[in-house]
Amino acid sequence: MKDKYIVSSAPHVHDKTNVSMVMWNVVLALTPALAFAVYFWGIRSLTLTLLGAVSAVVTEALIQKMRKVPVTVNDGSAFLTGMLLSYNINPGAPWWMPIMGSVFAIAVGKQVFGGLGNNPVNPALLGRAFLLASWPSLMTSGWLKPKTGNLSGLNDLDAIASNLQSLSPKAYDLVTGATPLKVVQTLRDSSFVASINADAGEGIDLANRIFTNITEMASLKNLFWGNVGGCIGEVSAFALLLGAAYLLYKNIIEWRIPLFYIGTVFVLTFLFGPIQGSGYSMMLPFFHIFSGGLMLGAFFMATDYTTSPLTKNGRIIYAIGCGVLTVVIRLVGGYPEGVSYSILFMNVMTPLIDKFSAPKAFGRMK
Amino acid sequence: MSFISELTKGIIKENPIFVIVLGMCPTLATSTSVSNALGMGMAATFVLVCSNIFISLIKNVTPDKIRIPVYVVVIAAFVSIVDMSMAAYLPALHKSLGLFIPLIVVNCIILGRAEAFANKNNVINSIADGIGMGLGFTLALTVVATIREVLGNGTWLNIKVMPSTYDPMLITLLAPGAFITLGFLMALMNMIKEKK
Amino acid sequence: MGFLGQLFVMAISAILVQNFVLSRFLGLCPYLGVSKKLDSAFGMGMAVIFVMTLASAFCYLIFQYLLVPYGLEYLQTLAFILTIAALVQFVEMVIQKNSPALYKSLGVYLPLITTNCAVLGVAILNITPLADGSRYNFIWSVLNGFLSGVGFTFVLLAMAGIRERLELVDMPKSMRGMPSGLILAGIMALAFYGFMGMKI
Amino acid sequence: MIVSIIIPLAASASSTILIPVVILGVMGLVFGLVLAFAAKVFEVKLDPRVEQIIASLPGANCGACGQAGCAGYADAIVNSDAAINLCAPGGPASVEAIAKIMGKSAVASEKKVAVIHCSSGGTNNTKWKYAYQGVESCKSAVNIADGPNMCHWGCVGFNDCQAVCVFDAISVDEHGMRHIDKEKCTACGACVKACPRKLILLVPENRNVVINCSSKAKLPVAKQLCGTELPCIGCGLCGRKCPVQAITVENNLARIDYAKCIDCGLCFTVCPTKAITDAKAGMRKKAEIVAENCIGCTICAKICPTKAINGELKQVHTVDKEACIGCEQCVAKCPKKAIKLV
Amino acid sequence: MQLRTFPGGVHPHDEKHFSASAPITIAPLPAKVTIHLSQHIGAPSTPVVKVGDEVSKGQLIAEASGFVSLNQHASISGKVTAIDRFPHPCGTSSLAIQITGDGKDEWVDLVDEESFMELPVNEMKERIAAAGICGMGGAGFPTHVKLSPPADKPIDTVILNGVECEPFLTSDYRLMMEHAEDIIKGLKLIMKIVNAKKGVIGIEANKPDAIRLMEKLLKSESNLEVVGLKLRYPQGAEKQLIYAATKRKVPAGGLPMAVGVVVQNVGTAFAVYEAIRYKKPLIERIISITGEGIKKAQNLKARIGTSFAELVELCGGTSMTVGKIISGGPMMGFALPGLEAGMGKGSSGLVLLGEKAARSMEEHNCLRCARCVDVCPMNLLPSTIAAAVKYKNLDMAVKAGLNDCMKCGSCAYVCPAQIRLVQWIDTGKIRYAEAQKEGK
Repeated sequence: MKDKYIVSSAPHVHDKTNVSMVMWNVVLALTPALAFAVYFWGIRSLTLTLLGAVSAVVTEALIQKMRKVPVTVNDGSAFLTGMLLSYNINPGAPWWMPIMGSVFAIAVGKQVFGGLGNNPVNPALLGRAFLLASWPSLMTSGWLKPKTGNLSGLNDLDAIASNLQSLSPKAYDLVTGATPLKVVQTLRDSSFVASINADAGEGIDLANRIFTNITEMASLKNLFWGNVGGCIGEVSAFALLLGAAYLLYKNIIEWRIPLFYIGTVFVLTFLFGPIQGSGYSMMLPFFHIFSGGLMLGAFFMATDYTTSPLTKNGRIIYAIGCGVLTVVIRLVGGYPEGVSYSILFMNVMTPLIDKFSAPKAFGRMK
Repeated sequence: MSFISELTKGIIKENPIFVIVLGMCPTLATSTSVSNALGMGMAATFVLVCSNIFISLIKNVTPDKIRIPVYVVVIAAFVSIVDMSMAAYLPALHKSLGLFIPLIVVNCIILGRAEAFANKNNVINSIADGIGMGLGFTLALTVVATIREVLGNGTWLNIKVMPSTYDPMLITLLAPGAFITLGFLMALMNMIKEKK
Repeated sequence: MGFLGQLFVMAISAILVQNFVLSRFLGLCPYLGVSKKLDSAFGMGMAVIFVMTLASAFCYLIFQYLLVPYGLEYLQTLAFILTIAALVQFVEMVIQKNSPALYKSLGVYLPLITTNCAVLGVAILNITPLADGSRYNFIWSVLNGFLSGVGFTFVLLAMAGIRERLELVDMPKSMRGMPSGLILAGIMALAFYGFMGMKI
Repeated sequence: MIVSIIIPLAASASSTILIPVVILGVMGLVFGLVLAFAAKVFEVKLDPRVEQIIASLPGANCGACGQAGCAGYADAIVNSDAAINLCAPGGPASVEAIAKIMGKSAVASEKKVAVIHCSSGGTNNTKWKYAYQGVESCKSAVNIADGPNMCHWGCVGFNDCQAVCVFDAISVDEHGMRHIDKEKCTACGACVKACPRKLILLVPENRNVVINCSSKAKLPVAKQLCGTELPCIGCGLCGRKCPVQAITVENNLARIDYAKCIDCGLCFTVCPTKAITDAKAGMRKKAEIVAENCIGCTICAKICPTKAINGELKQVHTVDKEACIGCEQCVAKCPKKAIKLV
Repeated sequence: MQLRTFPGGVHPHDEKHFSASAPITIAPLPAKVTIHLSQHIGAPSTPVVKVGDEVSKGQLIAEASGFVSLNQHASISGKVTAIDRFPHPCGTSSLAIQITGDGKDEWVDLVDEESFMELPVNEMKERIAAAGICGMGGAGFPTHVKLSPPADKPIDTVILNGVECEPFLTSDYRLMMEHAEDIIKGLKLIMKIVNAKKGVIGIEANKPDAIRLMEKLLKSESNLEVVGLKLRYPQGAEKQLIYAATKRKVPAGGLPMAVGVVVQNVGTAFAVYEAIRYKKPLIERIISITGEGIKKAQNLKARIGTSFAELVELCGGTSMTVGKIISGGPMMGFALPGLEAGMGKGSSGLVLLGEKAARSMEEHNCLRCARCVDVCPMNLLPSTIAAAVKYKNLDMAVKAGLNDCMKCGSCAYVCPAQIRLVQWIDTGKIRYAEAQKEGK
């Protein structure tokens, strides 16, 4: 058919973006976070990330071979999934964690439904939820200390700690051995406050001191740069914002979801974030948006094309939903961090949101 | 059809869970351990056989209009018997199966067999059908439970089978694990069917 | 905590934390069977809410005023299933006669509910002693039935939404239908785990 | 009210067995009465077929069919064309029963099968007009510049027909040609509708002669367009030769009226472009009269399309072997079974 | 100047540089023309000549077969040599009248009415209908029909479409640059016919000299205005142009007259002017022969029915291996199987793409990235429609907007998975029409 002209349906010109370009650009945008992770925790974080990414690719290739469909691992989506999954893992986790997570994410989260574009929920988040449900203790303990700081990101930890060790060993363990969100969650727990000291007033007072300390400017700086304990890819808000800026510039992600997500968290934590005895503080919402996986979730996971709503209004509803759930889980839930579960939950709701936010055709009255 | 073929069809060919896809609730809820699965399977088998016998006996005297309510009452009676005797003799099992013993009443398998088989066949064949279906149910339940118990607890019928370094995958004991395990087993059945 | 507070807790628990389908494994047959289309899922869900509320009320009354006085608690299963079956059939006939439109959107799902273990389940759960040994009273039983039905409908709708979307993709052949439905249920159960351990 | 009846009863008979029996009995009675009363008051007439199907379904109301219970499924079968094989608990038995109920309304007719009326459409027997890039579906392809193949009456080869066939009756071979399995075909007509070029027609089963072309092009053009160069050019030879006038030519295209066709294959022998195929070509036997059985009724002579049978009334007939075309019309008509094929 | 626009849309490379600076060149007489009986929306015309008849230039050779139909005229003088199926400029083949020229190029009759502005409206309409003018932007709706709105739909604004948002094409641009005054006269005539108070010429910002020229000419006219529009495709689509220029929303399924607007292409306005003043039938038009595959891109004034092959030769032939020939613009035009077809009244351009540019990539799974939703100027869900059509769920496709789609191609242009959304939607429309027919 060499001598024949090509005939196809209009349009005959095409934008240059394609799937693999999108995926690899997201991978590129995620690398600054990895660089920070390597700086804080050493080469181990790189190894875990690569283990996750490579096993995701291998799993996808194997399943596609088995299903006798074209192997499409070049498009980068499996690599991205594996990478995002590893980003959600504690850098001190055993080496098989990212592998198990990636295999589950790709096999159950994606290939069961026929591969790219068909998955009902974000596979990386599903992988993380799977790991958390399967090995809860391994996933939530054994955090690595950043090279230049401490786990909770408290600015003057030494000053507070020396005081605490004698006062309440439980509180001491907390500020030296937990991630910032865990600290805040524990401080919100009245039973913990009561246990600090028989004298409840003193407990509240102490809790308040730690609370204000962890949400003050100097500690926030640690959070912003990532100088705290946490999962591989989520700690450095700065690095993630850098990548997000690139994606926004490249028009790969849209501003609605991150803005409304982070905005909702900001407003709600300002209103409901303070603990008993602490007043409203402009610092507290910043603490919440820089800590945990919010930046990673809002820019890189909630914006996942496949699992977010199609319409602009739908995306706003979706993002607000994510924000509300994140705050609910952080403030009253059983987990210190709610980003991944809230996005997962809203992923499940996406088809319904799509259904009820279907756009009105231009010029159509209702 | 002969007694034997009525007996065996429920085990593989018309397996109530994998092929006919009925009775999902107890399958998922009671397959956390093999012992639970066996207990549930036996209880359901008992009810199935008894109700099959009874219904095939009374099929000619039941008016068509009220046959379903009658069947439900018959089944409920047998379920109550199982419930009470289990509470008396196997209190531990009764406790862990909990709500799902009385819920055998609404297990689609039992009513379905009553309608589809016992209502149209004689007592002997109905017994065979009941035993076969019951065994098929028990078998399928045990398969699911085996996977879940081994992966989620490292044991089989409370005997340790996995090496001590094995970190049990807790999720298989939880609700999501139950759904996903059964989902994959069904997909496997589909694949085998397709190959044929 | 006031009435509204308690109600809120019960709602959150019934819908999100202790969802009938995803964490109690009740009502799976209709959940997997009638979730292929959003419209029918909606009809089914409404019917379930309706019947679960009514069944909670009737079964509670039967239990409290008929079985308990004579010490016949052991007859609960029999009495409840009889009540539910009769109730559903009665409601179905009434709707079919009086409102064909409602029957088309809701009534046709009613017979399916007789054998829905969620209905019998909620009736039994309502009369089962709670952790502190007390039992729900009539009002709370009815509310529990209603909210559990809402929880069922909620996940049924979400499930139907996803499955309607999956109608428009190439799923592996062996995964179509029940297997993907079950795995989806698993994924949803996992997504609902975020609400575990919630302290309100 | 119930209570007021039971209390005295319970008081009089303190037996532990009696109370539960009475309570359940009364419950059953009350419910039964209410329902019986309701059934009368709220009675709604249903399509009798719906009721029949409900009766033949297991009544488990499991929902496995995707419908709202057994009644919903029965309604869907009758009123919205639901497939009849969705009831898992009922199994094959209920499928059969439903098929019977639904079949009552269908008119019994001769079994037909789908036949593709084009000899082209494969990977190496189609002439292409351009290099098509786009959706691989015939329906989509034919809308772009009259379709990618030269002959715009012919098969495009994207197998829309295969995709719609739920009975797996259409298979595609290594050359990209479609074959219809007559055993599996149920003449549901889905492929007929799916083919945008209207190449598929339903033909009575066991017919061997088919005009394997749908081109309406004139003579020189038709051959240039056709990938196999076996087009019907509408010359009309077949129509003139047909002993029963079953072939008509319209718009340069011959079509067989299968109601008249006797499957003799004569048209096949005269077609200059080999556009007519005959699966039985060369395999037809000739008629021969068994003299001892022949009573000379002349029925066969009258029916013979080629006048190959001669014979006076009440005399043994003879067959002119040269003229006999093996159409077997006489065999079927002979009252004495005096004609056999050799 | 403030630029206006509409919601949605894409921004393809405009690629006008090939032919934008080439002045309109009059193409030499073709030896043969094929004039199609169906160059417009509506019933095909009925031939009034026979094979063998001698015809003069401008002579009526096929007449309108109803109200929504069109007259066709001989574009050269010569002899009718065939009435048969010939390749159509949209890629299919259909009935056409072939005329072999005698080289004389004799007009049948032509007038020059100085006071053409004062003619009665009915006379004007008749002249337009007689001249066989249809929309020259591509869709080809008969102009006399468009200019006869029912009495209950008063028209207050006439919009001239000088947007030319399709990449590559420059024929309207050149026409505006070289015949601006005549176009304005045409606009005034149209306004008179529909009794509109206001006239607007919409031009996209990538033609600043055209905007300036028009502004200069319209300075003294208080009721005429030039609207500069942001560069965005499909600005030239009627409903989008109306929204951009007047902020009025044409109801779905409705016509521009529902909001008191009539839209005409600048080429149509020019043809209207010539038809009313000179009684000149539509027998020639400007066509851009452009694209990377052509040696010397040009804007030719050529006779209707001239074969594309001849036009390509006039432009020096091809410069590289051509992969795709597009009749019309690359966003909504038709790919042709060859150059045999003759140009029609709606042929605004012929674009030749090289082999590399012509090849399109394989379809992938839909990512649900919603780019198509974001760009859809009609506010639909293209990916959902396409998937619904693919999986034979016509109801869902209709709900997602199947029938509101105008096939502008913006969605398929941006789709990173290269899904042929327009073709799927097109297939859906055909299926829908079939289903409607069956239902009746």
